[in-house]
Amino acid sequence: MVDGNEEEQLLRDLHRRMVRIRVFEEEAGKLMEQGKIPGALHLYVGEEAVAAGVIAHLSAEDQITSTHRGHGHLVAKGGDFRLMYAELFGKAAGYCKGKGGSMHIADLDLGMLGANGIVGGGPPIAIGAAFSNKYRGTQHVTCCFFGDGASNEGTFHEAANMAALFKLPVIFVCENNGFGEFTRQDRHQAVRDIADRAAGYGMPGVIVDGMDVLAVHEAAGEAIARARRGEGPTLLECKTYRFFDHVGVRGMGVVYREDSEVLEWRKRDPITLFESHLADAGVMSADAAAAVWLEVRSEAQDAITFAEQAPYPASAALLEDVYATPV
Amino acid sequence: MVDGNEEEQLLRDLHRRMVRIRVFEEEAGKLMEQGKIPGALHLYVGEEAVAAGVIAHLSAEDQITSTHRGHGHLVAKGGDFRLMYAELFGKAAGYCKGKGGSMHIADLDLGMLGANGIVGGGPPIAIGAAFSNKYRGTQHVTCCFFGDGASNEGTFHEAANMAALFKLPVIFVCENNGFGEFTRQDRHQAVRDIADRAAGYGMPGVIVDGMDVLAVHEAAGEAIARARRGEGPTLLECKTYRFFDHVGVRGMGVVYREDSEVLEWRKRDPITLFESHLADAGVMSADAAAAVWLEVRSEAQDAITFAEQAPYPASAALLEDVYATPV
Amino acid sequence: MTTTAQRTRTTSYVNAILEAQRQLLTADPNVFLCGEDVALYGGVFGTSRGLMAEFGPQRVVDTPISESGIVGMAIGAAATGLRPVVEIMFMDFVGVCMDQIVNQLAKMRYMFGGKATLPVTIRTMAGGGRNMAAQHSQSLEAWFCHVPGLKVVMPSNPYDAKGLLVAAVRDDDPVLVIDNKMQLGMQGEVPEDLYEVPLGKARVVREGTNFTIVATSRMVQEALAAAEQLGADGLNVEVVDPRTLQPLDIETIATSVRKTHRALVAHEAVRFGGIGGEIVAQIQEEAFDYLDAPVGRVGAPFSPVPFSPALEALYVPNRDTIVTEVRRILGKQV
Amino acid sequence: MTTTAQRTRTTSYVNAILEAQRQLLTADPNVFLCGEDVALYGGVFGTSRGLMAEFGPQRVVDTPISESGIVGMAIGAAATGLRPVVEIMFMDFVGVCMDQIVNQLAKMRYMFGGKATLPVTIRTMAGGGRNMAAQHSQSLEAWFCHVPGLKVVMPSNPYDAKGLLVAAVRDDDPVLVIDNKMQLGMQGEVPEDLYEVPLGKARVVREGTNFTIVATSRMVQEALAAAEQLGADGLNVEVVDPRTLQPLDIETIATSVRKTHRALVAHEAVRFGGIGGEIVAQIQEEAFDYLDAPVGRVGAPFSPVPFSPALEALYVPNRDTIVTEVRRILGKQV
Ligand SMILES: Cc1ncc(C[n+]2csc(CCOP(=O)(O)OP(=O)(O)O)c2C)c(N)n1
Ligand SMILES: Cc1ncc(C[n+]2csc(CCOP(=O)(O)OP(=O)(O)O)c2C)c(N)n1
Ligand SMILES: [Mg+2]
Ligand SMILES: [Mg+2]
Repeated sequence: MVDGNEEEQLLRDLHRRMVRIRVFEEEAGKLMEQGKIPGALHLYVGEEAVAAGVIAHLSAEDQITSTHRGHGHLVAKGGDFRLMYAELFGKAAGYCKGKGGSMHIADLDLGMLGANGIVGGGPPIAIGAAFSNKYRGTQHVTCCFFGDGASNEGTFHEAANMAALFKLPVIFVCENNGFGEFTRQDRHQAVRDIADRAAGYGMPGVIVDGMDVLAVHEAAGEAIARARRGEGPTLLECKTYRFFDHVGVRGMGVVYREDSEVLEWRKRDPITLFESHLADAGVMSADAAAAVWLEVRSEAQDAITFAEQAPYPASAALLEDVYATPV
Repeated sequence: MVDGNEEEQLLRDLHRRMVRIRVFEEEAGKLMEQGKIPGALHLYVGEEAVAAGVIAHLSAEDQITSTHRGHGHLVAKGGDFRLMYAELFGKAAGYCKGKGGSMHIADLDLGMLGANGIVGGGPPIAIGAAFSNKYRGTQHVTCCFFGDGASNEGTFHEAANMAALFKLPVIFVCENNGFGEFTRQDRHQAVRDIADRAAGYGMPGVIVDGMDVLAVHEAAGEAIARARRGEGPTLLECKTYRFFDHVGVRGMGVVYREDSEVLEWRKRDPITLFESHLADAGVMSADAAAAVWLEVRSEAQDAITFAEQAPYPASAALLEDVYATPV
Repeated sequence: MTTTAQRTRTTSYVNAILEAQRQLLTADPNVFLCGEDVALYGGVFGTSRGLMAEFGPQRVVDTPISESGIVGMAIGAAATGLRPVVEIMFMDFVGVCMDQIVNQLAKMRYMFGGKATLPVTIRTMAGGGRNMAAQHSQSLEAWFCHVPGLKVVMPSNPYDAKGLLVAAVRDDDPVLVIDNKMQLGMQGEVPEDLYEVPLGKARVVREGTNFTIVATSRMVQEALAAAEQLGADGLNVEVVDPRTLQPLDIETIATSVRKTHRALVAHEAVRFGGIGGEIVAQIQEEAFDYLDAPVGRVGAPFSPVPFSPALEALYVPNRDTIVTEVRRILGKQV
Repeated sequence: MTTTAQRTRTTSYVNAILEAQRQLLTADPNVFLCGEDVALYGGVFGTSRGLMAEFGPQRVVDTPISESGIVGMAIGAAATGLRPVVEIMFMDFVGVCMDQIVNQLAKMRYMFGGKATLPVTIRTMAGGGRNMAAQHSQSLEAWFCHVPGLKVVMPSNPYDAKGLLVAAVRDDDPVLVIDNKMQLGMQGEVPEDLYEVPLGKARVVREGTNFTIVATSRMVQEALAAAEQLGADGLNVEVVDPRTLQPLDIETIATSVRKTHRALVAHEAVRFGGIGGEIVAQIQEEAFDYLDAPVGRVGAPFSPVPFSPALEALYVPNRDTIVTEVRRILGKQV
């Protein structure tokens, strides 16, 4: 149990994590539209409550695996904006020396085992980290983020079964945003609740409102505590929505969802929702919240400037880091 | 509804299918032990009720996909002993001209789309045949046999989801014999009933006693009728047991199950059980049953003689059948 | 055979694919398309735009993100009489369905003694140049050329893109058609009607007398540009495009080298273990006595594809890489 | 480095692997083994027999039949400090876990800018000869040699089997160790202690003067037998075993060819697209001026592996195939 002060601190922390994600992503979207960020950019805007609510429970020694939509996870895990933007720009100062970019952004020191360009690539890796936590006799857990679309890849199935069998300390966090790319959930699976799959592996399946950061935080807390107690994995399905397009900010001209649907969901913007809760609870006034935004925006601006000015990798970098011990 | 005569005919048919499998397999096991059949031989003895009960519902235009343990399925589908033994011997007269052997035995004319050396290789192919049945506007169904071990491969998951989504006329028949190779089910998955996985895809999951051919026949009948009506797939789990070792007849010296367990299961030998039922019901006396065995044994002997005397493929066969239209 | 089509006009590579698919759907009721976002969205590269509206969702099928399921579905459908055209969005994703392609699709006919016919076409998109990093930029054709039972096609222009795709779909064997994402906007003359560019026939794209460049896919354009540049060195370069790598038309290649005496193979895939090694081995086998210099190879260096534009520009081979390698070979001449 | 071990004795290839694994488990608490039936049963080839009893089920782990899950588990474990040794029972099964090996394991270090270290060893069993047919007999090493980030090892005898496996497990990079199922019973001198055979160093197995055979894995024995036979033709054959194909010790190979002037590469994999093409391309690159004849290749013909003993005997290359190819090359000599 947390006392009043700690509780307040937690609420501020959740808020800040979400704002940092939102600001990071909106700026990244702009930079992409300005042609400054190359490659493919999958933005997390709208889904902030999931990453923030889950990751607030973790230390740097707890790991996460991520997806192609990975910035949000890394920001929530404490990612450094400078190193993140530098990576998105392909600069040598980036998290991956510019070699990974958006789809492979990672910080192993923070326990962020990497965004992943392969849908369903993460779950097998997550159970490995969890296996290792258990093998080494620690209490650490691994949170595996994946989408509704990814829940149809065979790798999810294999990892879920192994996790339950070995009672591994892993939480499968399904970010069900209702779409795999441009295909609505009811056109990629016959079930409405992905949590229904949990029973088939022998683990609990929990559904939570993914726009409500406190609900996510609470449900994740239970699953994580269970994992730390050695009782095995949980499948936590967070119902959420992405406000931007699958790639980038605005769609590419093919209509696969109505604007009205986006607007409807935007009414439940996880940050707005949470800020009114914070104001009602007297934890954070509108002004105080605005100050957080301001501060984070300036953090972002500073980082973007840093990233823009940073040099590209030298040619020699091309063939470095392929092997730890080149022969 | 079947009238009394048809009912009797069905019972005789189920019995004959099981006896044909048993005899085929026992003889194959002997031939392997005599060094006459090369390669790996996975025998179906003990599981006859599953193949017989399911396949009795099918015509040659309904397809099945099979596993590494595929002879039983082909026999049940009407496989010709001569062509089967010839294939196991690697002779040119075999079903696959000797190129496939036990692990790839197939008869496309009978709708048997092949044994498969890859665990979990079959389910994706099965949904393709089912897709085709539906696409072509037929009422045909596809039965996909797979093991408890295979239920942990990602391919099963992908196929099950797609089948439910597309409402494909396919029945996933899980032959749960309690082991994947030498690993007991409780050491490869945390669930006891694989049928529990069905709900996660949005299809019915049914459990049936896989040693009771009538129970299998009835449950399969419902699932198949459902599929023919266009209502989609079913996961049918048959609890069964293999009497022989994973490969061949007798174990390779490493103990992974007690003899007493095998003996316990042998008390529920599906053919013995069914023969007492038939005798009790006055459908088939012990003598009449013995006559069936005799007849089938002679069919097998004839086929083995044929296969032994048949020539090996000519060298030219090596490079034939790689392509339909070689360039 | 190649049908000589009457009316042609200039169009893009992506339109050539779209048109081929539309015409194939029209011509044969057993042809259907499936893949991720190929139907409602029309394919993330636009290669099936509008086809679901035209042919219905039964023939142009959106699938879940389940590549093994998708390829398997094509196999089962083909084994029972249909002619599936599958899209695997990026070639890099073949890793999640390799077994279905290599152990099932490619081998089924042989394993079953010739009794299965599997007219499956798998279309996929390879190559770098768009800063898509290590898992969205690979060229993995060499893996498939090593697998008996598959045919492997790599078009280098809109005309071939359409004609080879038509030939692939009509072919009764499994064919992998590998497009390059940097070619999608490329313009070229394309006949309006259905026509085939036959599998297994290389094309001499540019005639020359004293150097042969064998180039695949997008490297054909780079080789042509390099050839122009090398004119200044007194070289008259012949450029040969194999068009299909499996089967490989070694005769056309060897004939060229016997004439020019010097050769180089250029592809975008990693050089080590790429199909270039096979082609070089066959060239020196077929034209040993004619060679005045070792046969060179241009391919990507030995690292994953880097994200950074600064590094990717160094990574993906181009006209300059080719020119440099040609000059290096000439320096080695006997 | 190679540690010179004191006591040796004759033992089998399978025992060499078993012993290496036991000693590695003893020496390093971060080493664990996992795979299908590796623990209770001790591995279907017996390569981990008794190890679960000795080290406990946490360090010798039976897994479900979920190869992508298994390889992924090794990746996650390695990225967080462990040193996994994975068994993929038959090499043919890599198809179901190719993405985890190629897109995750091999590329992670590079994609993450050098920050991930992935000391994963994958052991697997290749090759024909046991009538296991098309899905249990393949040699697919060429696929992996083409993937930057992986190392690829193919031992040809019990001494190397142990020493290379030890080096692979101690190496901080992902290594694929490919054994050949026909070699499991092979006897040879094996030191009792832990020792390493360094990765990336070829071995001249037999010295000779006027022909070089580069042979991998089981083809080394066949090449040695062929060399004896070819003595009658007045040939004094040198046999080189690369031992690791990635990295490839081309220097040792080229040095041999510069001495002998004629060469052939022999492997069990399908010839077309096999690693032989790469080696030939590098030989003609490094030793062009020394070659008196085209470099030959021996590999399997272009079909899936047939089941029938009558056909498999024709399919898998052997000493006779090698002798025939050597003679063919000599016929082509300039
Ligand atoms: C194996 C694989 N298949 C397909 C893709 C292409 N792709 C990238 S993201 C995506 C949709 C993923 O959907 P979901 O898992 O729901 O995540 P979301 O994008 O909604 O966050 C697809 C199909 C891929 N990257 N990897
Ligand atoms: C992809 C793959 N992994 C592993 C194997 C080795 N293998 C052959 S049969 C078998 C056990 C299969 O168990 P199950 O599915 O229960 O079928 P059963 O043998 O019990 O009939 C295994 C692991 C294989 N053939 N293919
Ligand atoms: Mg989604
Ligand atoms: Mg089983």
